[in-house]
Amino acid sequence: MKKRNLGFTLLAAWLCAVQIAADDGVFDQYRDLMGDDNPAVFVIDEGEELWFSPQGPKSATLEACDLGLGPGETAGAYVRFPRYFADTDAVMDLEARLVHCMTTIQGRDLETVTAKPYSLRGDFGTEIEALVTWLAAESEGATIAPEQTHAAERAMYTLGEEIFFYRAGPHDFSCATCHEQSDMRIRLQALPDLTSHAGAAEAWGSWPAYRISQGLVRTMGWRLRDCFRQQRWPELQMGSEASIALQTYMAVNAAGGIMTGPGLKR
Amino acid sequence: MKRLTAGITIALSASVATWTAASDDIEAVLQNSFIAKNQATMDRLERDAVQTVCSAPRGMPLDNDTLTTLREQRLNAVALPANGHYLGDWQRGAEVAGSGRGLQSNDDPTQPNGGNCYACHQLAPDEVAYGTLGPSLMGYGARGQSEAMLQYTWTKLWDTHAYNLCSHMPRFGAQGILTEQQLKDVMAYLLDPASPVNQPAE
Amino acid sequence: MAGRIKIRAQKKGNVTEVKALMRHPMETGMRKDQAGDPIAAHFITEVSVFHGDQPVMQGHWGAAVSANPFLGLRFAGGEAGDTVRVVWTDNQGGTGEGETTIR
Amino acid sequence: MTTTYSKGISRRGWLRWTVILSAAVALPGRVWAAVARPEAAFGATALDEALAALGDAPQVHEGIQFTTPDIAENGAVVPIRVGVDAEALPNVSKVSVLVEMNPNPLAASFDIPPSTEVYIETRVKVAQTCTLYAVVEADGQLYMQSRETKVTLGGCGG
Repeated sequence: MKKRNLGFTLLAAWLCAVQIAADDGVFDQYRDLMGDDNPAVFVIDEGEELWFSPQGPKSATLEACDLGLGPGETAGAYVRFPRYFADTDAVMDLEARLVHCMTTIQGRDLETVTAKPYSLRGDFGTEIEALVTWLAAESEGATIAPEQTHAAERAMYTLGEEIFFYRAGPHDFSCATCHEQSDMRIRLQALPDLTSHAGAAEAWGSWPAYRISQGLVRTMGWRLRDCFRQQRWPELQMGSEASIALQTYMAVNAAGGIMTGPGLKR
Repeated sequence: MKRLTAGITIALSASVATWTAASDDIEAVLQNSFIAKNQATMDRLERDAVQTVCSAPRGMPLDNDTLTTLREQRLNAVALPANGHYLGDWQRGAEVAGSGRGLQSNDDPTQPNGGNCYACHQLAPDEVAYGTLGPSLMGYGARGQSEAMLQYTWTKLWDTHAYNLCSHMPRFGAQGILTEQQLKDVMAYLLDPASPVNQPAE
Repeated sequence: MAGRIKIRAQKKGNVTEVKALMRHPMETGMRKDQAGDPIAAHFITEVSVFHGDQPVMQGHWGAAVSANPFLGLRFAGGEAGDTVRVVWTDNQGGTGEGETTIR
Repeated sequence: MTTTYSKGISRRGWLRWTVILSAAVALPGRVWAAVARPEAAFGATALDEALAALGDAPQVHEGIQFTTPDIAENGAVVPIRVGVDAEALPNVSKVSVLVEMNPNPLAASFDIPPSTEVYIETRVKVAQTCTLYAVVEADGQLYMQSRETKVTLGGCGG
């Protein structure tokens, strides 16, 4: 229990700011009434407990998990993702790295831990969602600084950019369809321009987020999957190359911005 | 329309080859990163000519001849209404304009698709939940119902690339998103003087 | 993971302002899951707030209260260090309890 | 302040309620529901029916401050506030919140002892654009305020 700084969690939890994109102000009154009470506070606690809970055939906690800053180093780890790991010889996002730790350190079955990474309707949170939320809180206020030193990390950025503009499916949608211009809305929701530093920083820094409409915290991995559902594409897989490439593209565009999440969104 | 296309052409010159080179790799990556789910099958990741050309990242070069040729092909492929009648029922058109369902992996394929016009366009003045990705179409009916206007509007809905190559708008007719009858209903929603789109704002 | 409550109680002049956030799905019983099967109704039905041993409010809730419910209220009196406690029960027999001290 | 107790819920009645409520902590659920939950009103599927189950027809009263957003970003969570000016409308012992078009219009009901200010904040689901009602009971009479909240379609629609 060496890193259980519950005091911090409680404080950070209550201070979790409302992070909703600017629009024409139609929802200002709504958001004022909502205040700053973000149910993500519960998920942060749950994630922290899961990190320190022995699980799997090896009955191990995740304290030996190396998120890039050394085993068990959680503070500030989130903002360095996606990054290259020599032990897997791959660029990984946080979700993929957590899965790696669960299978190697805890000895858990890969198919089981990846079977349902994101909550479905009627679920009340998954292990991945909780861990990512706590780890994001462990980087709250930190500067977004994804690694771009290894050639594989730079190649991921280029690949991510290309996927970002790739138009496909019956509606010809790409990520860029909605996210390459500033000050645009879909219905009443503001759309961040993810090709710009400001837009990418605002978006990357405010996920994971508690989604009011779903009563759940969602991760960036889920956000991408659900964007592709609405793009009428097949289903994006957690930890896949395309998912990590797009996250690299966003995180690098966001570099220098501040990690403000876990956020509170529609 | 000519003005728009010319703008693109000036901004993007030279060859298409520089950015399509990596496409073999990207397709393999996508095949390994996505899985088919219900009606959202893997073949949806394969691009046709329009999608390939329009996947150029901003500022990437596009060939002038390619643009012109492709735009002409799209224009020639537009299917005008079989019976020559363009206008259906604006009330049904309103439903199509407001619905964003259809063709997603979680949508019931037996139910009609929506056009989701409001996601991107302002239309009726009393609907506040409209997007701004496309231009406002409020009062569109003021443009009249000449044959040229009917044909222009139909073509825009059927295949936006016939006029404005690489527009963000879906090809509602050419890709089979909406039926001919649904397109006529949306036409009426846009052009019928009785439609909410053409009522004065309060 | 249900059952948890986060509570803040702050003295403002002559009143104590309480804000409580509860961990609960508040399922209406009218939704269907991904497979199309109905999701059972699961919601807090009764919630009580105490200042020390004294009840300062009892709420009766239906399924229309939002998921992870929020409750704010004010009561007269209360001193820094006094205990404020929130207790709930739901329609499936679940319970939750949390307390804090007034600051 | 002792006069407060002489109106509304009698002091003795309130103390008895206290005892029952305290006992309920040890024995949750059953006791509470049996004591005070307005079951008939919760079961009502139409606004009129729910209001009738709460008591006689409520009168509009300006002493009730009912705040809801004019336009909600999401119907799943609509923040509301009910406050009552104790000078204009004293002895309020109960506050109920109803959502006209919900399958069961009564969303929540609160019993409030005399020492508690009549001020409630919570968040409710609103199925579609409609009128929300705050109904309070004082000295056995019902009073109300209403507000319309528009629920918008979010994001990419669907």
